[in-house]
Amino acid sequence: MSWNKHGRLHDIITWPEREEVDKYVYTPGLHGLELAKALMDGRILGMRCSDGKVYVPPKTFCPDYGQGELVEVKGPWRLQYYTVVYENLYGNRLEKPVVVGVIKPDDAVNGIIHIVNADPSKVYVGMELRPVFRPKEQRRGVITDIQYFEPA
Amino acid sequence: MGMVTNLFVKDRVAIVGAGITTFMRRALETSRELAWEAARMALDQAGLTLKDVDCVVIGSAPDTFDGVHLKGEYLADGSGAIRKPMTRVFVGGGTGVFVPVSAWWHVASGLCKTVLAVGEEKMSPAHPHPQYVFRYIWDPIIHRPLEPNLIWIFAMEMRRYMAKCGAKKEDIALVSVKNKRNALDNPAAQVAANITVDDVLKSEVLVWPVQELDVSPVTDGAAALVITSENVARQVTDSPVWIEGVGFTLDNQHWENRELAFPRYLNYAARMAYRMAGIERPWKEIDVAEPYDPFDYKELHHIEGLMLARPCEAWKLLKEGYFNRDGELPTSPSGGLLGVGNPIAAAGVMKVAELFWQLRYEAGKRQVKRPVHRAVANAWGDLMQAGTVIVLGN
Amino acid sequence: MSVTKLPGTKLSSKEMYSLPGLVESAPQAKYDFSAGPTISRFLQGLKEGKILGRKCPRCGRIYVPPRDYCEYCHVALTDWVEVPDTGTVHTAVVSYISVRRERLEKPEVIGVIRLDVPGYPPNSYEFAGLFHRLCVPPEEAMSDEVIGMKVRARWKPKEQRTGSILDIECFEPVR
Amino acid sequence: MPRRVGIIGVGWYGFRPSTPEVHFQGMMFESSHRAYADANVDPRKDVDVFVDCQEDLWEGVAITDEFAPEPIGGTLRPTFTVPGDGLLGVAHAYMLIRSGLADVVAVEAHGKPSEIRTLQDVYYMAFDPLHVRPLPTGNPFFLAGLDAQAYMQRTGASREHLALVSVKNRTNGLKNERAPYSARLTVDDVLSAPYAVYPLTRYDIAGFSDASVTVVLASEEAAKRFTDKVVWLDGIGFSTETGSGAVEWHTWGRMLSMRDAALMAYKLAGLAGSPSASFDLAEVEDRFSFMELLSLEELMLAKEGEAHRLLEQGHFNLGGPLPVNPSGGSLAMGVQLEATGLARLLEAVLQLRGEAGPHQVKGARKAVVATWRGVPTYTSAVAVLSAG
Repeated sequence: MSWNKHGRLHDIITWPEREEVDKYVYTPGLHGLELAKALMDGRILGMRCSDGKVYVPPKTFCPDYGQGELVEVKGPWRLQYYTVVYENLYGNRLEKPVVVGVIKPDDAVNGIIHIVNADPSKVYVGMELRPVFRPKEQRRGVITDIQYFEPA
Repeated sequence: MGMVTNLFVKDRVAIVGAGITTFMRRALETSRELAWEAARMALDQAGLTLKDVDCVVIGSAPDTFDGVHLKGEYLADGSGAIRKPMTRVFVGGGTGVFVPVSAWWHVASGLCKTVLAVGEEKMSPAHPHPQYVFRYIWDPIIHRPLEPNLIWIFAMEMRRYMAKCGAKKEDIALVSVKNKRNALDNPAAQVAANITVDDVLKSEVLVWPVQELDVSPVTDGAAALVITSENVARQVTDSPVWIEGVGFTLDNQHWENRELAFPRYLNYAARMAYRMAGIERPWKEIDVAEPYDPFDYKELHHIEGLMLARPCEAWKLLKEGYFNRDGELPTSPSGGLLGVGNPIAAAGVMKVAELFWQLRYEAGKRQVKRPVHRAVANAWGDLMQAGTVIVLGN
Repeated sequence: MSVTKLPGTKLSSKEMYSLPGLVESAPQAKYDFSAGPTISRFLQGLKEGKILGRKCPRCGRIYVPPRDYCEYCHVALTDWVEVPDTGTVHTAVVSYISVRRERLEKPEVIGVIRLDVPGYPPNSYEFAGLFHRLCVPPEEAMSDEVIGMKVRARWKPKEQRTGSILDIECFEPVR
Repeated sequence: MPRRVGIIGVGWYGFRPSTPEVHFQGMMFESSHRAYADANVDPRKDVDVFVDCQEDLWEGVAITDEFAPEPIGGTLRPTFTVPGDGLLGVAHAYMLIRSGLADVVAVEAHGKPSEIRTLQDVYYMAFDPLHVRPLPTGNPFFLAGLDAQAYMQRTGASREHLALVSVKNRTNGLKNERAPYSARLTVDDVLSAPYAVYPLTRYDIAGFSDASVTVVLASEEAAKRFTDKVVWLDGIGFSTETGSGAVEWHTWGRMLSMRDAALMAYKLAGLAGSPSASFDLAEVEDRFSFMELLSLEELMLAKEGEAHRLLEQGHFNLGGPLPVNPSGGSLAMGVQLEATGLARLLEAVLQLRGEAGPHQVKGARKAVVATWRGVPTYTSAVAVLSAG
């Protein structure tokens, strides 16, 4: 190397490899397990922290490091911030643009991240939204049990 | 080496609290929750809250166990890095002991007064088996085509140790017997047991000479320490445990070009730590040790690297009971990785936590018989490369 | 540690897989590594049935596997050297499990081969060598005789070589 | 008095969209070799500790620390890895030297994104596996889109302002040999491009490039032994706002980690009064155009909500009162993964030595460098430097 480099690409081998396993299995965690049960039931939970503030989704412990107390959040939900994804990281256009929002229920201090099923040209900050759950038999207690949020 | 001793350190660095989760094969908790549980316990023990913490150091081994890229960032909030300076340090399996080592300079530099030092590993997410992750520790071009299993490299080292030192499998199995027995008194333990040498020799042969009971298990868990300046330590406790020496060394990646019977990477790191601590005869001056024991022969290997026994002689002393909890120089009184479990980075932190409790005479049934003043722990990592050492005193 | 009940919630395998809210995913992590000039040439050498090493102009060490630079002198390596495909067994083990931790039907013997490369005294801490399979029966691999045994590379037939470490099938005893 | 810490050598290799001629370790050797030559040190004798900055899944290797020592001269020496941006490695070097444990520390960081075939998937692997990763969001940079929208909403900065950042930086880059993405552009070029991730077009988003950068640091006494070309590291700060598993706790449209890091660095540097008057140049985060404006506000180099006004007035141009990203920033040089912070530090060091060439800021004596680790992290680092 250094002064005796070889630049001819013919001499350089490219070696395909990977760093993959067959799959990862992620457990839902302490609050996550309760959230999972609620989602299957069509409800969304948050956590109340020692200062009385409610955060969504519940994450077992609070930003003040104390344990959070589970509470149900009911909304109404509003679009707090949003973006529209038109292409992927490689610069390929998506078939259909995706609206992604930070969606905050009035009874919490922050919002969750989720998909907004709406025409990109019609979304605006403050827009009232409602969660649309998948049919009960398709729910598995995961975040995608909420199929998306749509204009209320 | 041009290394200077810590001329500028006027304020000593202390450990004032430790916390640990249960070590288990599968945890319900997410990785960040495990970190939170251990760190909360460490803060509670120290009588401190997160508000008192200035900086956070996180240790965790490959991201491909937990299945999260940029794992330090993922563990940040659980480890207390919520609007705080945080870095993650990484020397493979050596990480656990390296976390308090680097916390030392966070404090000794004067940048941070109170540091939360957290080790976490959740190995259970990786499928088909966490061992498969280790395929990716090998050189992608000249090693991976051989489809190596992790245990190969350990077996090769163990074989070398046996060949060079004349140790037999039954001599080495005694480490596993001792550590799993010690672990019976550890509430965190995953695989504590009263077993015999025969049980080890009859367990499933994985990669000869390594059998199932020669190896520590796959584990989920976390452990944490609270590390402070002398001033803070004096305010929160009457019995701080001082960090008296730190050492670390990384050998070359080409382990296939080196003798494996003696760990020179550890020996260099140990000399660095002992020099800083002013220790000239570690075999006399160290009262209790937690040598890194992911495999039983590794404890012997590391006892020798730490100069607690002469090269090739640790196995002989072991047979005499020298390293038992009531022996001359107790090693792995916690039960070690072989007995407590091996959530990689958390396991190293656990070893330091154990010495913290030993030096405060708080280890309960695990307390070693002899009086303790100074202790040493080490961890090892990478491709037989990384040595990390910490010397503690009370 | 006065606490006897520690945090942490254990799950059995069955409990874990039946948890509501369990998320499974298999992210893709694929790479195209440049082998760089040195390993590229080493692989080309294997295809030609040669083991190539590289020499440090400062300390004279011959490195196998070759590298771009000397890790002890921190200078670029210069000359290429073809080294013998013979050596002695440094360490040997018998694997009964696969990389995926499945039981192997036929155990595999693997080891480190200390190659007959000049410049390294016998029993030196450092040496030139390769990590590879050994074509030695498992019982023999477990005996004391295997350590120090003379071995030679068994090459794949020329037309089957691809420029890979697997162009050497294994190292076999020189009898 | 705490020990003073100086930068005594810098070296780099790459800064190209792809570098097939080198193995990643070859690239590390190249940059460290140059840095040691620049610092006039022998790594095998003079360097006490080696710090390497890299991340497993950027490298395609589990425990990539294994590959750290050989190429940078750290074999059988105190060497370790900080999985994080190079500036976080520099923070460790600063602490190692201030603690007295080391006199001379080398920090290497590298990124070879061209070798990551599934870069988008690898990015997504850093996302919270429970609450964010499973959503069909299409591009991991959507998180930056959310922050950009929130920032613009809060400050009134418009798309034109973002475009102006991109134009300024890509133009600055034309004079920089490390800037493959530099170009002569107009605001109209940017505005007429389709959105990639609203409100950002492709012009607002930095590309990737391969590079390794090495920096050699030393205590004041040790520095004198090797060179008189010292740039002082007056202060360093780093901070994390929240974890990637709790992105919902992030304050959208702000980068509080950068504010916290700046406060720490300024305090160590003993900066009093208005920081904006203290610097002759700033090399700040701009992997998304809006991040430059936000960074300037978090660094307190512009009042909250006013960075875009100053930008309009040419305040941050080369030749303006506070040149920002004279290198062209990431928009011109690309994002080198964990080497991004060191790429910017390198530029600042060369500027303060008067060796920046055609894009030299005349008479530069003091500089600030700020970097963020990128999506989906909320970790930043800030360094304050002064000429020797």
